Amino acid sequence: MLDGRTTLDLVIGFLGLLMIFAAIWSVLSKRLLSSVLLSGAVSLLASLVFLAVGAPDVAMTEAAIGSALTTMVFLYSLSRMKAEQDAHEDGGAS
Amino acid sequence: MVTPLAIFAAFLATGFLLPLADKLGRRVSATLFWALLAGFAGLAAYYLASFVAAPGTLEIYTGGFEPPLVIALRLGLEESAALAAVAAVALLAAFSMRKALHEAPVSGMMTFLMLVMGLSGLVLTRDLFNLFVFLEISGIAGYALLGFDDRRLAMSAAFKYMVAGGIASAAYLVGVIYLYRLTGTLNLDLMIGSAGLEGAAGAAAVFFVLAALLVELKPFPANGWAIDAYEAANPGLGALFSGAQATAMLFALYKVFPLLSDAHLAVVMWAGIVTFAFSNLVGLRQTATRRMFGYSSAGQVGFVAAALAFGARYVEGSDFAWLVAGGLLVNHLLAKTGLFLLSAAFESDGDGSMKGRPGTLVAAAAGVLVAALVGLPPFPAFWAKWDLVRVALATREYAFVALVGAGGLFEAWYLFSWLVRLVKGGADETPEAAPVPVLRVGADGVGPVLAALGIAALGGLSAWTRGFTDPLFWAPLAGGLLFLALDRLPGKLKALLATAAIAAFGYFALPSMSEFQKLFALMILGGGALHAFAGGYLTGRRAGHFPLYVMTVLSLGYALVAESALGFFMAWELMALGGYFLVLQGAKGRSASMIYLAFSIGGAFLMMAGLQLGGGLIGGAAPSPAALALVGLGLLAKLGAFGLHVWLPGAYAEAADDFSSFFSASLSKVAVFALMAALAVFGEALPGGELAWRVVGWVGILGAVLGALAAIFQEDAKYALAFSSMGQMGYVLAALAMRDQMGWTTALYLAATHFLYKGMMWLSVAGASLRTGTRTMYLMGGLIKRMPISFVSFLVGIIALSGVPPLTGFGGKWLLYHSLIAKGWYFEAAASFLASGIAFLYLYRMIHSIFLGQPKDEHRTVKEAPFWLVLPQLLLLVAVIAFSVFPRLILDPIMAVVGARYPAAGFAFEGQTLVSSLGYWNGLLTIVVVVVVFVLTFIWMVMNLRKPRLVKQFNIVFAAERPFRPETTHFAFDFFAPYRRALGFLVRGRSEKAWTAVAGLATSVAGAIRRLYTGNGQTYALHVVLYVGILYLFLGVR
Amino acid sequence: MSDVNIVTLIGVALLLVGFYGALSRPNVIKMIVGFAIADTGVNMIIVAVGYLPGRTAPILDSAADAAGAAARMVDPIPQALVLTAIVIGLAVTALMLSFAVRMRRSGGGMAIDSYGEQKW
Amino acid sequence: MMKKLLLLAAIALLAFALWPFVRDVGLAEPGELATAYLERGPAELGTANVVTSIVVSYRGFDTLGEVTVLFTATAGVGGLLARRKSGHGKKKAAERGATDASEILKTASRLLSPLLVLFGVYIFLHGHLTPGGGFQGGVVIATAVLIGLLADPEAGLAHGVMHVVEGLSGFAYVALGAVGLWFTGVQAGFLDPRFLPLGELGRLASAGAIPIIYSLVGLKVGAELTGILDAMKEDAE
Amino acid sequence: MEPSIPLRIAYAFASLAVITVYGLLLIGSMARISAKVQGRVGQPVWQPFIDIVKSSGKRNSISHGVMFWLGPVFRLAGGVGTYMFVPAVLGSVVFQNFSMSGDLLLVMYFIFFGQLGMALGASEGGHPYSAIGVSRGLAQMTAFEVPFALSIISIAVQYGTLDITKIVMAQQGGFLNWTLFTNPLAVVAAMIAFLGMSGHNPFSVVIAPQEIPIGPPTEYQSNLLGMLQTNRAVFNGAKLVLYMNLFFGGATNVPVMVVKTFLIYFVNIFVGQAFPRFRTDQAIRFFLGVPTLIGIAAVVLFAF
Repeated sequence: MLDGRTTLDLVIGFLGLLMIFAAIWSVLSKRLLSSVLLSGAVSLLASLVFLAVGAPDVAMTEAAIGSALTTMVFLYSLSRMKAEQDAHEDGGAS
Repeated sequence: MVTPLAIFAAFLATGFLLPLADKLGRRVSATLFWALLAGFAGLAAYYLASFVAAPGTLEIYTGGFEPPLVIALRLGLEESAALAAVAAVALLAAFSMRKALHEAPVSGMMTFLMLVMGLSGLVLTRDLFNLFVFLEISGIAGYALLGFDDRRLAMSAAFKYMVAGGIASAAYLVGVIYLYRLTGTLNLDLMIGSAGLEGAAGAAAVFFVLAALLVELKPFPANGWAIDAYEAANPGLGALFSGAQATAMLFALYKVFPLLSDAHLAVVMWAGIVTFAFSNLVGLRQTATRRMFGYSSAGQVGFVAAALAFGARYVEGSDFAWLVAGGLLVNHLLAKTGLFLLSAAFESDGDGSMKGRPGTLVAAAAGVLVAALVGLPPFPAFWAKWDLVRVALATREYAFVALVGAGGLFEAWYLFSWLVRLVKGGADETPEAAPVPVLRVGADGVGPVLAALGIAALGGLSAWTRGFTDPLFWAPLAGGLLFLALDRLPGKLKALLATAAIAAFGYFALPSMSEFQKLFALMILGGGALHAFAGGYLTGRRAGHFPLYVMTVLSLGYALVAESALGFFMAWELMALGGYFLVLQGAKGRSASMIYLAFSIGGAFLMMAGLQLGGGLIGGAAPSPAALALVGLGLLAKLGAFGLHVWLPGAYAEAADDFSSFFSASLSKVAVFALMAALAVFGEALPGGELAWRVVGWVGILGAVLGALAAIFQEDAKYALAFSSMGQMGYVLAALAMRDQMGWTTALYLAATHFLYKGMMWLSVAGASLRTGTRTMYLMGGLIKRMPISFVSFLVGIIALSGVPPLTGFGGKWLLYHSLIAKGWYFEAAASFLASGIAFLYLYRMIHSIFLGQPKDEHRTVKEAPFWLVLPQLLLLVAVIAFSVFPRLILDPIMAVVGARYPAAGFAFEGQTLVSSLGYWNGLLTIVVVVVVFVLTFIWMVMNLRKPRLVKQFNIVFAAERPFRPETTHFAFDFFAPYRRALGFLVRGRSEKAWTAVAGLATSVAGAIRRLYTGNGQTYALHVVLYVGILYLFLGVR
Repeated sequence: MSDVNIVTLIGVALLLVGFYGALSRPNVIKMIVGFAIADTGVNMIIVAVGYLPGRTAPILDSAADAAGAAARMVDPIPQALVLTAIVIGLAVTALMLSFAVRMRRSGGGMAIDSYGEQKW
Repeated sequence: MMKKLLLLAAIALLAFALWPFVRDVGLAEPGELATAYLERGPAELGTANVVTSIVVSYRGFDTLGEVTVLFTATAGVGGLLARRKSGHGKKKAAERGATDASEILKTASRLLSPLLVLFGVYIFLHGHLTPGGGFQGGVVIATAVLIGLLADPEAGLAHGVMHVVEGLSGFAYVALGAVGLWFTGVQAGFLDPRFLPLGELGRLASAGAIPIIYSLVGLKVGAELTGILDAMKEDAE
Repeated sequence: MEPSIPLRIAYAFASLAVITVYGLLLIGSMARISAKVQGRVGQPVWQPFIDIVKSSGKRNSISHGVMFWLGPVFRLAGGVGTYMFVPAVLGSVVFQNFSMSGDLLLVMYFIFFGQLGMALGASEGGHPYSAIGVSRGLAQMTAFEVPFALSIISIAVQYGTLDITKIVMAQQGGFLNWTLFTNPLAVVAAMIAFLGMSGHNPFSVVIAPQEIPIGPPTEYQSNLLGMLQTNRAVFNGAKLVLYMNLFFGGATNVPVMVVKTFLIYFVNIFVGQAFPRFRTDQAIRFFLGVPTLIGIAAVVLFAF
């Protein structure tokens, strides 16, 4: 009875569970870096789900923008934040 | 007709090319920037003009196919009006921000253009997802512009703004996609009425879209982030947010209305009106100007949304939305933009510290803007509020009307306090102490002045479209403007011109007046001309006095002849506004004028509600006790009846001397006229029936007793006269409450005679205080020798007021007691005996302390009061004497007028004797007997008087030591000390304490509510989500 | 109605977790991460509307294939909309992050409540 | 504690609000608008990828708006973060003691980024045929440049070139849209691609002006995202 | 048969002469009686006549200004005027005076005319004590006005008119239907008010005759003082006649009038001897206390 429809649901369900788990972990985690990376993972899994649903365009966009670029922007801003932190410690001008 | 797509093409092309142009030089990009803005404004004006000429709508399809497939735009009359508004505000704001824009990197100008394009997109698009895209464009452009300001404040405010914007757009997306899923299309026009909207999911989908738009409109209490944004933004940007962005967002909300069910509309209505009332309430506690404007903007936008939703729920056809919501919106738009630009020009950084004070023109513009925003005539919001309240009362939305009133009152309070700070400088009570330099603002002043002119023009237009075309209606405004133009002329010349203007108005208005109106016209317009002439008594220019004075008098004149309730109410509020500014001009008029304003606006709102309940038209209203009660309350507030009199002493005393005289002698009479007219129109039944009228009677009598009692203990002459006027008006109110021929004859007679003798007394005190430079009575004294005419006029005044027989006063007392006893109000009669006895006390005290007793050294060389004051006094004196000798001169017209209303002849004339059921009085014979007896005694005295020696001042029989200082021998300070010990406890100012407690309650509640805005961005986001959730609960979707 | 849309469930769950994250953690970056997750959740909901198991992506292989295309393919419109939504989500996140950096640079701490000088 | 409670209440309320969607809106056949797109898209515009036809032509106005959003965001981010340059001196990366890129990364990036750029161009050129399009292509190019930046932080970007590319592609995009408005005989529409021959479905040179528009979008998105990354990276000490 | 104007004036003078002579005699006799009560011999009964002749005969007088002169003129005109408006004897044309020009209210309010004039004249003199005296006098006046007004209202309700002649006519026919018996409460209130009005002890703080001479008459001597003393007689006479008419059945001929007014005045003096002097605020509190309650009772009795 595993006809085409339920398998797709199963796959998506599995991916969905994974995503929700990653999201919750990202929200609850203490370290900034891990939560940023996990949100990237959520986007990646989302693009997989989009692929499963039959939306290749969206999958590509989500993968490229959602996981790659957003995470990069987050990491850059994290490093900028740390830089400000150092600037503050050694009394740098800000 | 140029396709509106040209707007987007032009904006985008310029936007994309701006960085390149900037490479060539800032001048090039700046000119491109200004050219585009001007072009856009021109185009919008062209659209508006063409659609006004040929109404209709223009559907534009992008992408080459028909709507469901592609995105459609629509351009109609409403859209072009919104576009024009956005363009106008953008131009004004850009002009104000020009320095900031030029210094910032080119991306500042780019984002400004994108914001304007985003807003015009919001107005034009008919596709919901496209609406989302433009929502994002204007949002992001707004956040970026806010961020260009280097201060930390701006950064965090922008961040909070983005957080709230993010939540709103998430909600919008969810709503739109499910709307697509349920209705099968994204195009708004095809979506309307589709079956998909009925179910729970449909209602929820519409709700999410609605919630997003509502959050963007900054509803209370979820608008903490918005207030921070307003405070942090450069005022030009603040104007852009509160003017242009609010207009586009409101228009988007209006577009979505057809999708909304009645439950949705109710949510919008209540969310909007709650925002209006509570934002303004919290505004009470604000001192930082831009934060205050933030609250005011949030409140006003909420009000427009509420009006729109109200119209959609209760009124068919779009003209209500167009007239009311449109009126309110354009009013808010221009006024708020002007105020923001003013704050930019005059305040260093919005924390209320002033860079300088505006010149007369800009100050006038500031006054116009604040008055317009508060909804005073003749500006658009006034007419819009009138229609809104009418429909609200017709549909029994009483809570709605109450919130409208409360919000308006709070807003008036803090806006006018700001205006006073702006115009009269920061120093509280002593403007002379720190003369803040008058700032020649030049370019920065242009924005507000333009906005003020625009709003005045629109106000005039909306009045014209409401059918007010007769010249008398426009006379007050024209007069005010004319004298504003003539403000440079010397004071005395303006006084003559003002007298002529008022007389001319009287000449034109008189033929169309009935007997009843003529009587009051004599008091009001006659008094107005008289006091206009007296206005010349000061030297110098008296800047700002005459325009306001002429406007107030002429608006009073129009109030007499107004046919429609709206015309009357407009004149009523105009007169209150003029009175406020005139009291403000007094030396210490600041707090007194604020209290007066609060009572006037509160009373006027009650009256508006009453007039509306009563059917609105003075002519054809059906008798309704509720209407009479409300209108009555408003009038009692203006009359200064006991309990509502707290504003009266301060307002009468602190205004300029000649206006105080007009205020007390003539202006209070219009309340009597209105009360009589209201009784004629709304019938005589009060909700409480006969008992209620008895209570009104007692309110009047109590006012008389306690007014007189308070007057005894005053050291300041003007305060004593003010309390005395309050007392006299108490008698008139009691007489009116009797509602029969005898009562109304008494009321009219008392009102007319009060006008005569109180005018004389005020002007005489004005002369005395002008010459001696002080108003405190015990510092004056012995002026009879230097100012004999003022003394005679004051003497005749007190004889007339106290009711001592030969003069008119006794007629008033006689009529009062006979009507009271005939009516069966015995204890009221006894109380008025006590009151007239007490009146005797303060009259004697005033004439003794000012004119008799010991003259002070510095007053030895004082001259008589200037001719400008003396002539009016003499005229009034002649009138009093004439009416004393021939009482019929004044009683016949009065009894004719009252006879028309109450045919039963309580009083009647037999020859010269006035007869009532209880007794008779022959005025002529009385005065003849008195004069003969007086002359005979005088002759007897002169015969026996041999060689009288005029002794010097201190040659008096004094126990042992010789007095040498006038200060120690002029007994005037705390004149009635024994009386204070006996009855002082009655006038311990309980009503003042009561009303201050009420004000204190309002400010403390405001203080408590504003704790909500903790400054933490996350909390604000939480408020937004909670607000959306709670609204959803109100919707009640299962 | 047993055919509950699994993708919508996931989307709603992500949205709620995202908002919870954004509103609970005082750290500015954590808030923005929360919003990013919420955005992904919303995108998921949008795509979920067009989800129909057993249907292929709306891309034709060749002209001949166009005949019975409508019966075999998934609804293309949500996909077109979500494309724009994702890019807008990136733009908003980028701008928020740059504001966070500038706030940090202007002396504020990492936590949102250190920027509370504007209140009442 | 109070805030926690309120937060949970808010989330619960939101869930309750979303519940009707989850409960009532199940799976359904594509609506008649969707079927219209599926049938008329390839026929009228000659595009194999129906989503692209919607994104570029049917709802082209959205995409134009969307590009503007990105453009405004870039301007915003640039304005906010780039200011630092005019602030005070830019410290050299070395002085800041940033770890130097490892050898592997350098050589791999030298190899990989041209390939990635080529792949990006391929994506937005075939937007109307295969999945993906302007946005996806632009992002790939941006990642290509990103890898280059990661490998060698010193290699400053040619800002001038970038701005010109961005400006011109945007301007060209709008120009094409305007052209669509005035030139075609049939009921013309802004951003209507049919002023070029539709060509045969499935071939590269088909679907009128859609490929050109989409590649312009690709270039612009690529340039803008690079701008954002560059601004972000700009002076990460 | 309305008498012609000159004849009416002649009658007025005659009636005035009668009341003045009677008034002076009344004051003289009262002074004598109170002296007897206090164990003194007291001044001769015609002493007031001597005082007036002496002060009018003074060779020169001093003046502080126009108003100073007009004070006594106002005062005397007030006294005479009050008398003119009260019909002294019912039915007789001579004593009808000019009461047709106004009813009871005119008389009540004309009492103030004299006081006002006197107050102005005195304060023109500049003497602080006169101002203090006026302040006390006016304060006390407002207080005793209340019971007096209440009794007037009670009568007005009882007889349904304020016309003095009608009131007197209503009390004719035996002393049983005098107001004293038909409306005793009103009479009590009025009599207490009369104490305050006449300024005898306990309400004599206004002119405080025993202590230093303060109050309005301080500055006046010579003929001005003479006029004041004349006025004292006429004014008291007028008030007595008024009280007689309102409360004690009026008079149909002069002897009845003389007897009744004498007795009324006697009651006044009799009470005056037995009390120390009230301070002003005590007087005010006193009048607004019990007398006012009595007045209210009088009105309630007839009103409902």
